[in-house]
Amino acid sequence: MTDWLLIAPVLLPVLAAGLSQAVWRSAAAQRLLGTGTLTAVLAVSAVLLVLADRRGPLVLSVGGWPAPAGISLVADRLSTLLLVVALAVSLAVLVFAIGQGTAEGDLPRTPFHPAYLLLVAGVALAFLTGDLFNLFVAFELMLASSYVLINLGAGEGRIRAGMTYTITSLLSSLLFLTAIGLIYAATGTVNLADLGDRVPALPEGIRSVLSLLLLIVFGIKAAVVPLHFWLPDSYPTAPAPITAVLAALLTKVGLYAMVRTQTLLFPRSETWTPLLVAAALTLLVGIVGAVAQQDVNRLLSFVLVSHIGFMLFGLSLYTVGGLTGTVLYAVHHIAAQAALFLIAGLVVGWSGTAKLSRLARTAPAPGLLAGLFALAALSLAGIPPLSGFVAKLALLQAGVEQGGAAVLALLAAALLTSLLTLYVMARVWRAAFAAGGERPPAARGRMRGLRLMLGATAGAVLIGVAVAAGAGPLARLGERAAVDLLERSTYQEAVLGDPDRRGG
Amino acid sequence: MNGLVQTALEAATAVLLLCGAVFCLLGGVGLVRFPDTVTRLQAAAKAQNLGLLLILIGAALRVPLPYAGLLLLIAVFQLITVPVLGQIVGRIAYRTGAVERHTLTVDELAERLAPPDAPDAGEGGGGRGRGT
Amino acid sequence: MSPADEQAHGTAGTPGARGGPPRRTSRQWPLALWLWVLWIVLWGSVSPVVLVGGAVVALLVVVLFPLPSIARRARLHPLWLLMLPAHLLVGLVGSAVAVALEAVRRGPRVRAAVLEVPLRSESDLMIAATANMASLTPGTLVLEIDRDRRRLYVHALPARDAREVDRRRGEVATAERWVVRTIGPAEMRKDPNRRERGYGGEGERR
Amino acid sequence: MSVVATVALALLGVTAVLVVHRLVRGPHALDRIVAVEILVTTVVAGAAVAVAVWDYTSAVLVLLVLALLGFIGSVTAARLAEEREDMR
Amino acid sequence: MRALDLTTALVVGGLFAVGFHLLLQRSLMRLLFGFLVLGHSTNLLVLMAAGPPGDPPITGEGHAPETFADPLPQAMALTAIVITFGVTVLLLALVYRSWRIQGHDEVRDDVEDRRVGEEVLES
Amino acid sequence: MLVLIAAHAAVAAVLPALAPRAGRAVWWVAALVPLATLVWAAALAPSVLDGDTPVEHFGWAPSLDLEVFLRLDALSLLMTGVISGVGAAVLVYGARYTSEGHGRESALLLAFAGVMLGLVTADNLLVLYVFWELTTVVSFLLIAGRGRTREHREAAQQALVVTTGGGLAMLLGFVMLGEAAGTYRISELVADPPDGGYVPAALVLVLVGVFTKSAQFPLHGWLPAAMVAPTTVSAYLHAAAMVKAGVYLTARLAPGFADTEPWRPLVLTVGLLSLVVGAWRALWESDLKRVLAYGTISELGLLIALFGYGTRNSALAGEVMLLAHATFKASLFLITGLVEHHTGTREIGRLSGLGRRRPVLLTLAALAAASMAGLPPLAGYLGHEAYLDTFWNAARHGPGAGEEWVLAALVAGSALTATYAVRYLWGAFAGRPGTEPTPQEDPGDRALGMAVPIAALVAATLGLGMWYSGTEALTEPYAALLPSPQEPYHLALWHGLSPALLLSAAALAAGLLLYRLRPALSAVRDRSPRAPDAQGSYRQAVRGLDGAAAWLTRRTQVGSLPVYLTVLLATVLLVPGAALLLRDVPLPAPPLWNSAVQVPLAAVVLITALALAAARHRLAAALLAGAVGYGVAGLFLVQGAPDLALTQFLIETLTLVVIVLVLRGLPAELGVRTGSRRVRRLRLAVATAAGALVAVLALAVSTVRREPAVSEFYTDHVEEAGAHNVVNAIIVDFRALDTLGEIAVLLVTAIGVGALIGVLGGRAATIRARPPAADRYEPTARWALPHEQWLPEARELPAHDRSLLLEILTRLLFPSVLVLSLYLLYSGHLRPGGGFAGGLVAGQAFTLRYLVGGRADSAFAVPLDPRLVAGGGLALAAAAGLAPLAFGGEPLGGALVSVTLPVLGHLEATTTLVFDTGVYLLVTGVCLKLLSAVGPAQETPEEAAGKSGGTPDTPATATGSRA
Ligand code: NA
Ligand code: NA
Repeated sequence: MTDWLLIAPVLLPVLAAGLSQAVWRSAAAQRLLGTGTLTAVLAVSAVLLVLADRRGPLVLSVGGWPAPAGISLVADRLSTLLLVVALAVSLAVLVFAIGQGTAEGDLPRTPFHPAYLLLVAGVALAFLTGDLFNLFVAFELMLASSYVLINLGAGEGRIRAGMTYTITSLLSSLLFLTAIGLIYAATGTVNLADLGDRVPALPEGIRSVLSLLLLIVFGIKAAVVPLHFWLPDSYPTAPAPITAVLAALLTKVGLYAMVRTQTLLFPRSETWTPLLVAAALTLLVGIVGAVAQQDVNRLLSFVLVSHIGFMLFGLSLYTVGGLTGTVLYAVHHIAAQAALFLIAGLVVGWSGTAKLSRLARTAPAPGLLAGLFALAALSLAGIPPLSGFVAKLALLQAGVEQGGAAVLALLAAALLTSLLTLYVMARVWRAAFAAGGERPPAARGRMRGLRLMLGATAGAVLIGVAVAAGAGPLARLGERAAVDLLERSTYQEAVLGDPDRRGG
Repeated sequence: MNGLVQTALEAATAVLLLCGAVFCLLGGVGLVRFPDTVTRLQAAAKAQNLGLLLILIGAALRVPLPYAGLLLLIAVFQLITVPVLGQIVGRIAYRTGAVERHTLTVDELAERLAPPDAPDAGEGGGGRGRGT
Repeated sequence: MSPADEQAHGTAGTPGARGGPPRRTSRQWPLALWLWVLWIVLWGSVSPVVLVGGAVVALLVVVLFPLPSIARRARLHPLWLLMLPAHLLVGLVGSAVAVALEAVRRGPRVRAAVLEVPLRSESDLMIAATANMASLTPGTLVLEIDRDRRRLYVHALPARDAREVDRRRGEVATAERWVVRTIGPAEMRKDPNRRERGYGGEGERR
Repeated sequence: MSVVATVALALLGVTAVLVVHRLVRGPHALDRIVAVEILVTTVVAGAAVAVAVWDYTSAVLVLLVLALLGFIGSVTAARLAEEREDMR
Repeated sequence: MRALDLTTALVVGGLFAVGFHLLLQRSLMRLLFGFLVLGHSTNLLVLMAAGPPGDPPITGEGHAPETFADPLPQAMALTAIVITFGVTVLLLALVYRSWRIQGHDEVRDDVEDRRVGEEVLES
Repeated sequence: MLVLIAAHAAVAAVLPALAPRAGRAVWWVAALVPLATLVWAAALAPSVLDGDTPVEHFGWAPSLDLEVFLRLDALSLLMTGVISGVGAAVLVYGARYTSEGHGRESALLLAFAGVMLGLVTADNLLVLYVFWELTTVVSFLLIAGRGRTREHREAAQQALVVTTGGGLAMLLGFVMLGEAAGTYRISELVADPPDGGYVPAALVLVLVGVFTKSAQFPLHGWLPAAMVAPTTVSAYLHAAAMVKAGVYLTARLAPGFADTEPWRPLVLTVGLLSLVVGAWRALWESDLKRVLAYGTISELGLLIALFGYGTRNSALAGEVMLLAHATFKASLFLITGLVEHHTGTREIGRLSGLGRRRPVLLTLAALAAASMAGLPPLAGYLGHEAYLDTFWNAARHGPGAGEEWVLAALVAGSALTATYAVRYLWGAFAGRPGTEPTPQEDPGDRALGMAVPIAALVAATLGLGMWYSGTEALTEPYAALLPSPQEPYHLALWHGLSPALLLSAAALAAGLLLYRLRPALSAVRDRSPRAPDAQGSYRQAVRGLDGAAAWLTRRTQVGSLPVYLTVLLATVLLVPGAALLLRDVPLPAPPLWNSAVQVPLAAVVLITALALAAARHRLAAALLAGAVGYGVAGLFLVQGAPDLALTQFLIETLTLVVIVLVLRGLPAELGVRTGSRRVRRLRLAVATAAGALVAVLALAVSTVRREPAVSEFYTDHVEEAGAHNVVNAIIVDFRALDTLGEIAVLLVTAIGVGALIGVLGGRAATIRARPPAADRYEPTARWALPHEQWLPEARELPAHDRSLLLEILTRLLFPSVLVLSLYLLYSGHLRPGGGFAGGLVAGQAFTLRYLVGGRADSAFAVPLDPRLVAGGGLALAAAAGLAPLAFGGEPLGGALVSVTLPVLGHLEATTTLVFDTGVYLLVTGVCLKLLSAVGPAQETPEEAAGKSGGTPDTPATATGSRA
């Protein structure tokens, strides 16, 4: 039995975080603990992905207590796929951070590594847990770590931004807990598979209220319009690696939770219009916001918001095709968005400003960086043959297959968003990599660990390239994951066992 | 015999509980009615403390022995912690002017603290002058 | 029963590593004993596991969290200690009733006084115990302790006239008497007017 | 016994409301500190009644902890009121 | 059969309202208190919506398991209390840092947001 | 084909690396690849023209229909010839023309050739789209060059955005077509075209892509703007290759869809409009390249109309025109480059007398221009004849779908084409009376190297015309795929005195006449209403977009947290709230209370909470918040949750302590409430409504449960877990993973507090020395100093903070509290308590020490850093979770260990105690960490002095220090 492997992605980072905190005096030991743990966990997750795809969902009853009373960790195709990509990106970001000296130097030495490890543990737990309350704990772990990371060494401007982030997240956490309280009161269980049996039996009104409440809760974390305002005001201010990891992972965890709960607890048979509307709003408001920005990081943040709309779109269709698209898009987006924030960090480090107008007056950033940016930006804009195109194509096909005026209108919005993404990316490209003057003297100092940072960035970009290159197997995997999501019984049987034995 | 003891204990408990509650209530009344912080502290904290003590003893009479021990332990801790807080709060209250001076019939501390040239600031704190 | 009986004897020593005197854990057995008793009371059981575990826990706490030694050791007088609760309860009830009546009848127009009460006691512990006792009773509350000159400044209630003021002063004196009876040194217990013997070159300070 | 408990708890309930009155009104920070302290004592008293009448023995430990540690918050707050004139 | 009582509903709703209202203020300290209150309200909700009062879920103290209060919401609320505490303290530290660095402890508006569209791109 | 495409990519990839050493030679290397392609195409030509269609396949993402099918049919062969032929010529030309950046430029051009090769051989709509967009990207890079000038950057961006936009529309169209047909194979689609449904819409979308790519009116603006690119690029992309992609796609789809509405009217309208308007605009440009660019727009319009019309004859004409255009337009661009190379300018007004001095160049230019104007015996002539004949017959015998108008437009277009051809030739080479001959630079041998490829292209345009049978052999197989309503037309230089010849001649004559009348016409042009300027409208659109974006974003992203939170709550209120109202949730009448004790507690909680909401004073608010918490703890107790109440009490006390400690460094007032009265009311309303919503929901859900809760399991199995306390068993055993996460949260928040406060305050900060109260009663400040040292650290505190009673009390309580905390830890599985409660109690023991001594960690026998305690605690808990794996157990599982010892008898313990001990340590460590962080959290005197101006609420403090 290999089920125990499931605990590793959660427990190892927690253990390492504890040790990392205990050995706070040694930066080298902290770095080793961080990279070593993430590498090991990444390897374990890859194994889990292969196993989950071959054998169906792996389930670990933590502590040996059977579901629904005990907490189950469930590794199915969706969760392991996202886990692998998330871990790969977080490893790259960690290397970047070490290179940048975020891990030590200008920031206080102790906090970064343990907080980062706990963030990863939270993300891993969020993907793997099969229990609603445990999901809350995972979110809290992830968020608490992110509060610490986003506020590390915060000065004048960032403290305000950190506050916006922290308080909005806190409110969403409280709403989440409220929802859990209501759900437990109504059903008497918090095990997701068990809830999959019990929630559909609830009166329709209560069911829709609970569904919408969870949607809002996760919508805040995923930055769905109109719950997104906090994101562009907060993420851009943090140091690049922190922004990158938060932007890439946290919104995706929110989205994952949305997909997981909506498909498992609130099965539907037709396109869900409220979500469709939210998707359209998110796409357009986000990208229009990006067009209005003058700051590279804020621009990227709005793009991030906008592209959440693509993933919502797939979910709102409630078809295999749509969910396949969502899965592919999430995988692609984790890599692309992280890479872009890292590149932005390097560009800002190179030229000493994040303002487009000022960037345009400073010397073009180096060609290697331009190439990396091109790959990531074009991928995000969905230009073939990069990963974004593959994901977008899956969504387009699902949308066209579904048909209907509303869906087609949304498709148009999605394509417009793609175009405007390209437009804003070209604008960044113009300012950062084409236009130029002198490098400002202030920024001319040697950038420490530049090689590590570039390597890490290239790694993040390559993850995206790998997604495109492996689009064939990945798309099939995504499709299988989508089938599992809609089937529900695969997941439920893996957790709870034979349906005959668990009764109505 | 055993039943009689039982009944007596029950009765004692009942009386103690009720008395305790009444003292608590009276403390509450004092807390609302008294004019300044220290008098309120005097009234409320002490009456409350007593009330709690009575209730604890009352409870101790009814519960199994290990718990009775714990209840008495609580009473002991209550007895040694409450006065300390009272003294700290009282000291600060006096220092921060939370004592209504005009309600005092005597204030020997003020006399002691008065500047040396003041008429009734006796050396060695022996002054007995009356305040207003 | 009261933890007040656990003071170790020893002498004030040279400053230790953190500016305090050396921690002689070997002299802290009364504390360890108290902690052991506390453990047993908490568990409410005298099974071997509890007894052994309690000893381990008590020793552990004493060794891991050492406290400086105290020069003077309290002498406990069990008989008076046993009588103390009864006295306390009676005194408490009486004065509590008085204060409560004051609260109900006069409320905002209550008259109080701040009194100076000289003490016979000399040691920290005795003064503290007296202040504690005095503050326990409704009607008197210690505001300031002039440690050097051994005086308590007591807020007294009700104190409408000289008679009541004297009664309150008497209450504090009674409190001290009870403290002396329970934990005081022999010479004080015998002579109600005798002051506690000074020691350690600590004179009066202003 | 149940009647006794009801009466006692009712009295304590009234006490709690009176205490809250002082807590809300102040005016001195120390008044509020005292009120919080007494509120805790009232809750403890109520719980002790429940221990006595309904064998709520599990609450005893709660009471013990409160009796030992309840004053820490009040002491800290009082210190602040002493330090900071504007905090009173 | 196990309906929530009106008193508790009132407390829960009232605490939520107070918490939300405090959360909508600019003063960071009010926000913090709002968060504290909301923490209480959610914990109460988790605990109380799950079922009526019962005996403490501890065996061997003479209470029948049938009379036990539901232990799971208790455990969940316990976890939530501790988490809320941690986050509250963190928030408090943020408030403090905000005060120390900025000289005020309010959430001011984002300056960048107001600058949107002011500057024309000229690359 | 795959190999060839890969070869393009591979060689392109190594060129930049080769360039620093090889210099110009990289262009020759690059040219070899398209030459090889040309040879390959020539070798395959006989069989392909016979109807053979080699297909290659490469799976990419088959489940998304992303399968690379490459197929070489006659049309593809034709296009391959054009791409590789012109490509080779341009690359050879580039070797001499380009002065720097050989690696980048040659690589991009070669890559472009490869992409085009893929585009014309792709037999899958999606793969075609992939190549389509790749041409956009490569052309962006080529146009932008190194982006030195703003003009370059803007032109590149415009080309990118416009053509990508069209491409995206096309992609949607492709997907619609593909989904409608069930296949994305182009050959299958064309053979068995779907109809109905979304097909017309799909075709429109596809054509939008076509029109943008081929710069058709009114989406043409990007092409003239792109003329900032080097001539090599213009010649290849904007004459021969990329813009032909749209034409190619029209030709590719016409056999299947020409008859589907609205294909034909759309294609004809747009194509012919572009033909005429483009040619007309070419008349007025003064830059030679821009003349050619508008000419290209015009010619492409013609090609699209011809292919789009979709008959055998029109397609044949289209093919011939395509070949002709590729050769003459590429040569003209290259000639322009040479002109510029010679003179340094492309402005017609500044060029004079070049023809006399460069007769060879003049000859080549004249031949190319003649082909463009449709003079025999050049390729252009063949094409002109073919289309004029086709539409003459169509207008006379055709279905009457407006072919007359088509014919008229074609003739007008021909005339205008002749005019701008003359204008180009005269403008570039003629001497201007009264104008000095333009000075020439570098007459050297570089010019010869550039002339050779031009000559080759001109020879091609001549050869295609002269050897018309060969041209027909090349073009006939594709044309044959289309219906032929009229007699099949055959290419020839002489058909007799046909109507087409007359029309052709008339058009030519008209063209020459127009050129003569040009000065007069310019007056007409100036007075006539201006056609919408594509470039201007693009800029306007961009400005409008930016403006609208800024407007919208300023109004939504207002930067105010209260606004954001209000929106958030309003969403909660409206969305689930609406569902609650609409779905008619049953609300049974609730009892007033479940236990009467709840009522006073509820009153306490509610009143204090409301007072808290109204509080203006920080300390008051902190105390009120504490009271709310204690009240809530009371409610927990009533509910039957002593564990919860215990923890709540402890946490509440700790929270109060921490808040109060931090408050020392904060102003006393909470600050004024902001916002207008209306805003405040709105906030109040939203908050109240949200609170009410939650209450109603709680009431509603509490009656709907039908199945027993899972918690029965815990009660049934609590003994198995070696516990009596079910809650504790859940915490450390049944759901230990929750607990692990939760203590990790606690650790990370403590880390954060340390980082947020510690960095500012630091351990070196001093405690505020002389508080106002001590100032006022100075003599009493030292009164309460004990004579003995009750605690090791007490003397470090300022005298006025010391208290005899508190020190003695702390000495008495501290060890006892620690014992209590250990008791709670180890009895937790039996009674209320556990690691948390124990840790919190221990933490408060240290708080007590902190209050008395100003330090918490001095209680330890050995110096112990809180970080070590907390981190070690977490590591211990995690390790305890992993440990069972070593013994074949489940992670985070508990095992009942029982031993029988001589004195102690039978002992039972669960391994979860280790886990709980980790929790205990962590919580203790976190408390220590918090104390060490917030304890000294106050301003040092220097800081206070430095800030005093900005913080009037902070009382002035005097210096004081701790020993
Ligand atoms: Na730049
Ligand atoms: Na417990």
